[in-house]
Amino acid sequence: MSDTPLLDVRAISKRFGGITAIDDLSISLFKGDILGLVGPNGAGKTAFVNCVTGFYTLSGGAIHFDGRDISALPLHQRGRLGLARTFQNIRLFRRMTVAENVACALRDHADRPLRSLFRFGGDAGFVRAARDLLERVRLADKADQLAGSLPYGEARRLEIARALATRPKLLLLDEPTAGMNEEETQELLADLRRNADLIPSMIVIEHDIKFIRDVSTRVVAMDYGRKIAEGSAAEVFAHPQVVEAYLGAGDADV
Amino acid sequence: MFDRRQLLASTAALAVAGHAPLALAADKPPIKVGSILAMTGIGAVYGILYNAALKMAVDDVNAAGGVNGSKLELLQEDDQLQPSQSVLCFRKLAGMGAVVELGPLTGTSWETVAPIANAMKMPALCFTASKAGISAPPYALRIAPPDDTAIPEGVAEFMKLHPNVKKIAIAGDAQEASGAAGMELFAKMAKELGLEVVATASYQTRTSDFSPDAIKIRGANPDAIFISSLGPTSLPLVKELEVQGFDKPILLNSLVWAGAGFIHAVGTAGKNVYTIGFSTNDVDPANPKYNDYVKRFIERTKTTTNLPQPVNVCNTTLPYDTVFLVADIMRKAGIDGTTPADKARELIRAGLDGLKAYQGINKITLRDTGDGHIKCHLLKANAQTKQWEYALAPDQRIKTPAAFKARG
Amino acid sequence: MSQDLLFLTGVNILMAWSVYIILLSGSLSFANGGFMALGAYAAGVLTVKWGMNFYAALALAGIGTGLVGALLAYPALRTRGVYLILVTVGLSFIIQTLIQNTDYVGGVRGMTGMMGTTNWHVWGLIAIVGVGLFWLSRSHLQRQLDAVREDERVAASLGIDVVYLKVVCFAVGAGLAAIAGGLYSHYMVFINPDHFNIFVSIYVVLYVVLGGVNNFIGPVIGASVMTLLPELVRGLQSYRPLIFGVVIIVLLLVRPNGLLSFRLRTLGAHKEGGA
Amino acid sequence: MIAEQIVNGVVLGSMYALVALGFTLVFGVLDKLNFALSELFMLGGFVVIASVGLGAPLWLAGILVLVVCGLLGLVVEFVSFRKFTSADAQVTAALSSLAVGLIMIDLVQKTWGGEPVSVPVPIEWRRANVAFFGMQIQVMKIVILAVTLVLMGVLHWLISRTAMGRNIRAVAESPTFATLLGIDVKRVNQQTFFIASALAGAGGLMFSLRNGIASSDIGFTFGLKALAIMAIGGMGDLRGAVLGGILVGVIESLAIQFGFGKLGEIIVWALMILVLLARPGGLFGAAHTTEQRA
Amino acid sequence: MSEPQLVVTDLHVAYGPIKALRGVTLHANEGQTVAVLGANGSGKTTLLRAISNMLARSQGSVRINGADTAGVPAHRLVREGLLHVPEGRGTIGRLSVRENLRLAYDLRPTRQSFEAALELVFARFPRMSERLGQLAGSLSGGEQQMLTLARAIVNRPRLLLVDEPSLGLSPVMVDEAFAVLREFQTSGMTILIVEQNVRKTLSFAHEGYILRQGQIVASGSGAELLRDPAILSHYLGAS
Repeated sequence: MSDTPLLDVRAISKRFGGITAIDDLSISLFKGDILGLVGPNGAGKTAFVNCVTGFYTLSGGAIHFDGRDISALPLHQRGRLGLARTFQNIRLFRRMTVAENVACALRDHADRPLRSLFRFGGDAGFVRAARDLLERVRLADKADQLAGSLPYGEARRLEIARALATRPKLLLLDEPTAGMNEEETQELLADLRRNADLIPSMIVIEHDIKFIRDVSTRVVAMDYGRKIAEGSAAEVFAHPQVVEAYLGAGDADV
Repeated sequence: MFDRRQLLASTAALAVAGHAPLALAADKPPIKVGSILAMTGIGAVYGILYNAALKMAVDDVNAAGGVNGSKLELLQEDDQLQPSQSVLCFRKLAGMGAVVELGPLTGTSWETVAPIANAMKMPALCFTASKAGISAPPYALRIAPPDDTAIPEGVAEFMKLHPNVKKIAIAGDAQEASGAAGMELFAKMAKELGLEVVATASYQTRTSDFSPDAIKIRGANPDAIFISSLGPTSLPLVKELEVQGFDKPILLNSLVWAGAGFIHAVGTAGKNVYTIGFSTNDVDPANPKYNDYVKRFIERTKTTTNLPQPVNVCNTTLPYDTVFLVADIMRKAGIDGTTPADKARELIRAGLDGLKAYQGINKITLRDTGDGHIKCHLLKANAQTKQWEYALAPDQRIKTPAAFKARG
Repeated sequence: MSQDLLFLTGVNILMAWSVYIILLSGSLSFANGGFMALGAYAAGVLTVKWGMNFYAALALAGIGTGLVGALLAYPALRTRGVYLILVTVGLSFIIQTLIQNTDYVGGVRGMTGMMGTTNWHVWGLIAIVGVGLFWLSRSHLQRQLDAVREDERVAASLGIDVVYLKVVCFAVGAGLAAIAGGLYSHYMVFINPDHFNIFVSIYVVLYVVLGGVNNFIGPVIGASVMTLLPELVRGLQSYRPLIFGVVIIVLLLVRPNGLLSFRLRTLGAHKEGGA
Repeated sequence: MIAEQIVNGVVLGSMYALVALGFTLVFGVLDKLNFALSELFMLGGFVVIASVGLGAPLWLAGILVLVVCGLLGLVVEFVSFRKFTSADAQVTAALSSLAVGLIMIDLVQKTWGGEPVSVPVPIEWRRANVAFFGMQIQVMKIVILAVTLVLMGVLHWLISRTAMGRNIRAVAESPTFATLLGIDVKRVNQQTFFIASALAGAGGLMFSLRNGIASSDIGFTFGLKALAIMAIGGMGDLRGAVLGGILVGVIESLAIQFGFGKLGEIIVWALMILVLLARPGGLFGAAHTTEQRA
Repeated sequence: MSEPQLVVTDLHVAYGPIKALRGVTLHANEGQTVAVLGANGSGKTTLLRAISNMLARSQGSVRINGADTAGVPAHRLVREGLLHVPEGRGTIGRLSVRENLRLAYDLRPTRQSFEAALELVFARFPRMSERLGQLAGSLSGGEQQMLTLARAIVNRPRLLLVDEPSLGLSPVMVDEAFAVLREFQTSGMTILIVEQNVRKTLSFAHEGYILRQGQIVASGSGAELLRDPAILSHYLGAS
């Protein structure tokens, strides 16, 4: 593990009008880390992902990635630097096919899109690369279907495959198992493990505590846009503030 | 009807192919004359008006036995006042075998069609547009007098009637070709006559509020205003000037005289309004042909059109004359319905080439620019009768035409 | 069909494609009538006043207007949706008014003297652009453009330079509209600013929407149908505008996604996708 | 002179504002452009002509304008907007309403011809002038301004004080939430279209009284200008539509006074583009950012 | 015994090809509080939206007070005594607090005046009286949640559908929200609640259903479910 973190989020904040979504939050992550991000709904987890990937502009603080200050970089440059994500409410290109969803994220000619017009060898390379990725997430047989027709679990896997097509250095998953049952969650976990070679580092937002325990090397808990606990999964989930924030102080004695 | 015409057409084809002419003279196929007018959209009021005149002329020619035994057949195309459509219509008419094209309405369309007429070697005769210098002989001639003679002639009579005018304002549609051209001519005239132009107001065809222009003009306190824009655009300005209490004479170029609408809609604002033209609905004791035309035309449009009555005869005599002019040429050249279109067109072109003047209802002199000349006069709006009338008594009118080069 | 109708249909197809190309990146342009005017005048000036070769003039007009389009696109594309529509409508008006006030090209009086286009030029160009669009439709670039159109922000997060693609599309669309304009002016011989009023821009968008925005054939169908329709009902004379309006409304109601609504796939089976 | 131009600009602007208010109401509620409003503005004058022609007194004709244009607005809603509800149907609905407008123009031209038609207002009414601080101002202008202000006041009252207005504002913000509060969104849409169309008709009424004519081709450019004004003021913002209209009216009047009349359309469109570049949400609208959607 | 107030039978809802609800059957007796628990994406919100007719069902039936609601416009259901408080609160931000309450009052004006209804709200939420003229959008998240519940006080629905009332609230506010719901409960209102806060919800619900992938996988009384560690771990992963 090197000394400089891969992702270094320094005291960022994000406000919308009067509402503070993220408040003086610092998180760092090293290459190889898999960071679990937990917290109740509205804690600012998704806002954090949006800030890192460039969907939100920061209200304060700075974000460094791979040794570079990316705070002011536009979305696509962050994507090219190696940040990829999935969305809480899956955002696929619904009217494109499954294979196209993956293929459009593949890199071509060092990101000069017009150059691809002058490639006369056909799409064989893309077809192969896309198929390979789809096989990795068990979707190869659905390659020619419209992405919009996939059921929830498969759509989720396609979104992950699409993110992986960009060859990310850091993958951010926003509630990947939301809406999945036990088996599907386990399968997704297996998918992620199987493709570990393509996922050098990862941040996972999750409600499923078991999943977080299984997957993460480190856990950060958030509430009200702030970090309330950090450490191993066991440490964080034992933290009284986390228990309180997560389960609520029950009226009944349990 | 359709079948009969087809039969006639095939007969003609046989004749051309060298077989013995089978058809009797009375059964000769018709001569096709094309016309391009706006029959739908904003220009329809003009199109309907001129179309009525064209039809009346064709009916009259046919009633008198047609041309060399053939009747005239009017092929009517609608260009909706769009120049690109005019071109389409023009070529379409050529394809349909028209030997000559009459129209279109506006300078913009005429300017578009004229070069094409030459390129396609198809004679075209325009009888309305007022913008000078856009005809293109030998194939594209304009019978109507353009502004470069009409405006000097009108202004001269205007100055005779209002000798005390020293300061004028010029207003006009800067967005429309004939409007802008008229403004330039007005400015040129002012310079020649030593009039001071105290204000110039340029507006657009679809200007919605003429108040600022009227305020500006009123504020400059001119003795008279010269306005150059189409009827629908001039009208609100004239009305606005009235509303603002501006009580000085207003001279509009011939754009408002042509057409059916302005004189009917101007109302009391017409009190000070003048325009330039060469005919009114009034009888002309010197010209019985004209009187007959006016009576018949008004009668005819009452039943066949929904134009505001009594219809403004204005320059509808020109399309009428144009048909007769063409019929004359064809008659002399021996054209009938069996003459191949190409040949007929060349013959008509030759006839037009030799044409120096034509005496129909109007006395038309051809100019070397390919435009016509008819002596124009100052006309005054009569708000009560909703008709134009001559501003000066017959003996007061200026007889000498503005300077122009006649065909030599 | 007459020569002219064939020609105008061809020009309208090129114009529809010029809108389609801009639409590829998800922006709708009501400025293409303006770009057409720029091209028509630029090509006219080059051939008539500067004596340039027709093809060179056409190319130069296209490239020049494309550059103007790119320059305008940067600020214009900061706005979106209805705002972008209004900005491009504004551009159309501004271009028209500027030409009206430019005496060098005759102002409102118009310009004349352009000659020498034939249907071969137009339909040849349609063939070339059509092949290009077909080629594009199977390319990686098309895939990325589709992604941009589906979800701009997600596409950007995948590393696709959305702004660049949008500007390029805008420039290419403007350039194609200019070339169509150049062809038009050299066919009509005479042009004036009124030939390129806002209705041109609106109708061209209408062609694309009626034909279908998801594939490059839709605009061809839309432009052809809407150019030929008024001719087909010419016999009905004064009811043409009414019929035209009713047909638009009915088509939009019956086929809101256009006459041809399928999308061509860039990968795998090239068959019809969902509407 | 300049003061007079400014006063005139305010009057002109108030007519722009009436149409812009119609646009902004519809846009606020449906997020769509209703191009047919331009032609309902145009129709305003013709409704006066028709109803006076049928023997109605002028005051009744004025009320008829509001009713007829409002009812036609319901037709437009049914034909061009009812079916196109999704967000990406924006262009479809706009083009459809444009086609409805084309049909309206054609029907007017079939009935009254393409040239302007006189509106039967006693000329004395139109010609009455008052001197005011050295300015000459037509009484009609004052009347128009007064009527416009009253209409705007009524609109303001309707929108901000009545149950209907509350419903309209609720639907404008979120049709879903509004439905959950028991609001009949379809009915609110109809109410909005009725009001917007009546306002556009009222604008046309004022316009025809002011100019003494009604013209079939006046609507489109006037309407487009009103659209630009809506964008200048901020889409969906009533205050923006009024102030934007007056701003543009005054600027146009002054531009003509100072000899920039040739620029015509450029003025309003260039102003709109500049405003949108500086403030993408318009002068009074909230800045629309893409962030909220992410 | 008459039919329960709300009867959902074999309800199916699909978004295009995606089946969000696959045969949900549940019922709520008058005056009962029924909780629907489930992970994100399990179909809870869809269920509420289908019951209030915001979404078209592809199969199955929903009966309220014995009448099938098929084809009844959503706004009319609301007028007939159903109030659906959506996730994210559903206040109209550009309306003032007073107007938001007025909307609710206009739905079902009671004998008492609007002012009297407001008094009831103030009695529960004294802060609301200070905020009355403010735009709802300018309220803090907690205050907006208060406003949502205040609307139910004014509106007095017979059937209340609540989607995640504790979402984004501080623990104090969550307590407050549940206290209000408990009041509704005692006043005899039928409540269908969707929540993440399992313990709190189950401790006050009469009945609970666990939803997973659009299907009911378990049900029982609130207390039963709460006592069943298997359910809790199943739901929360591990705890």
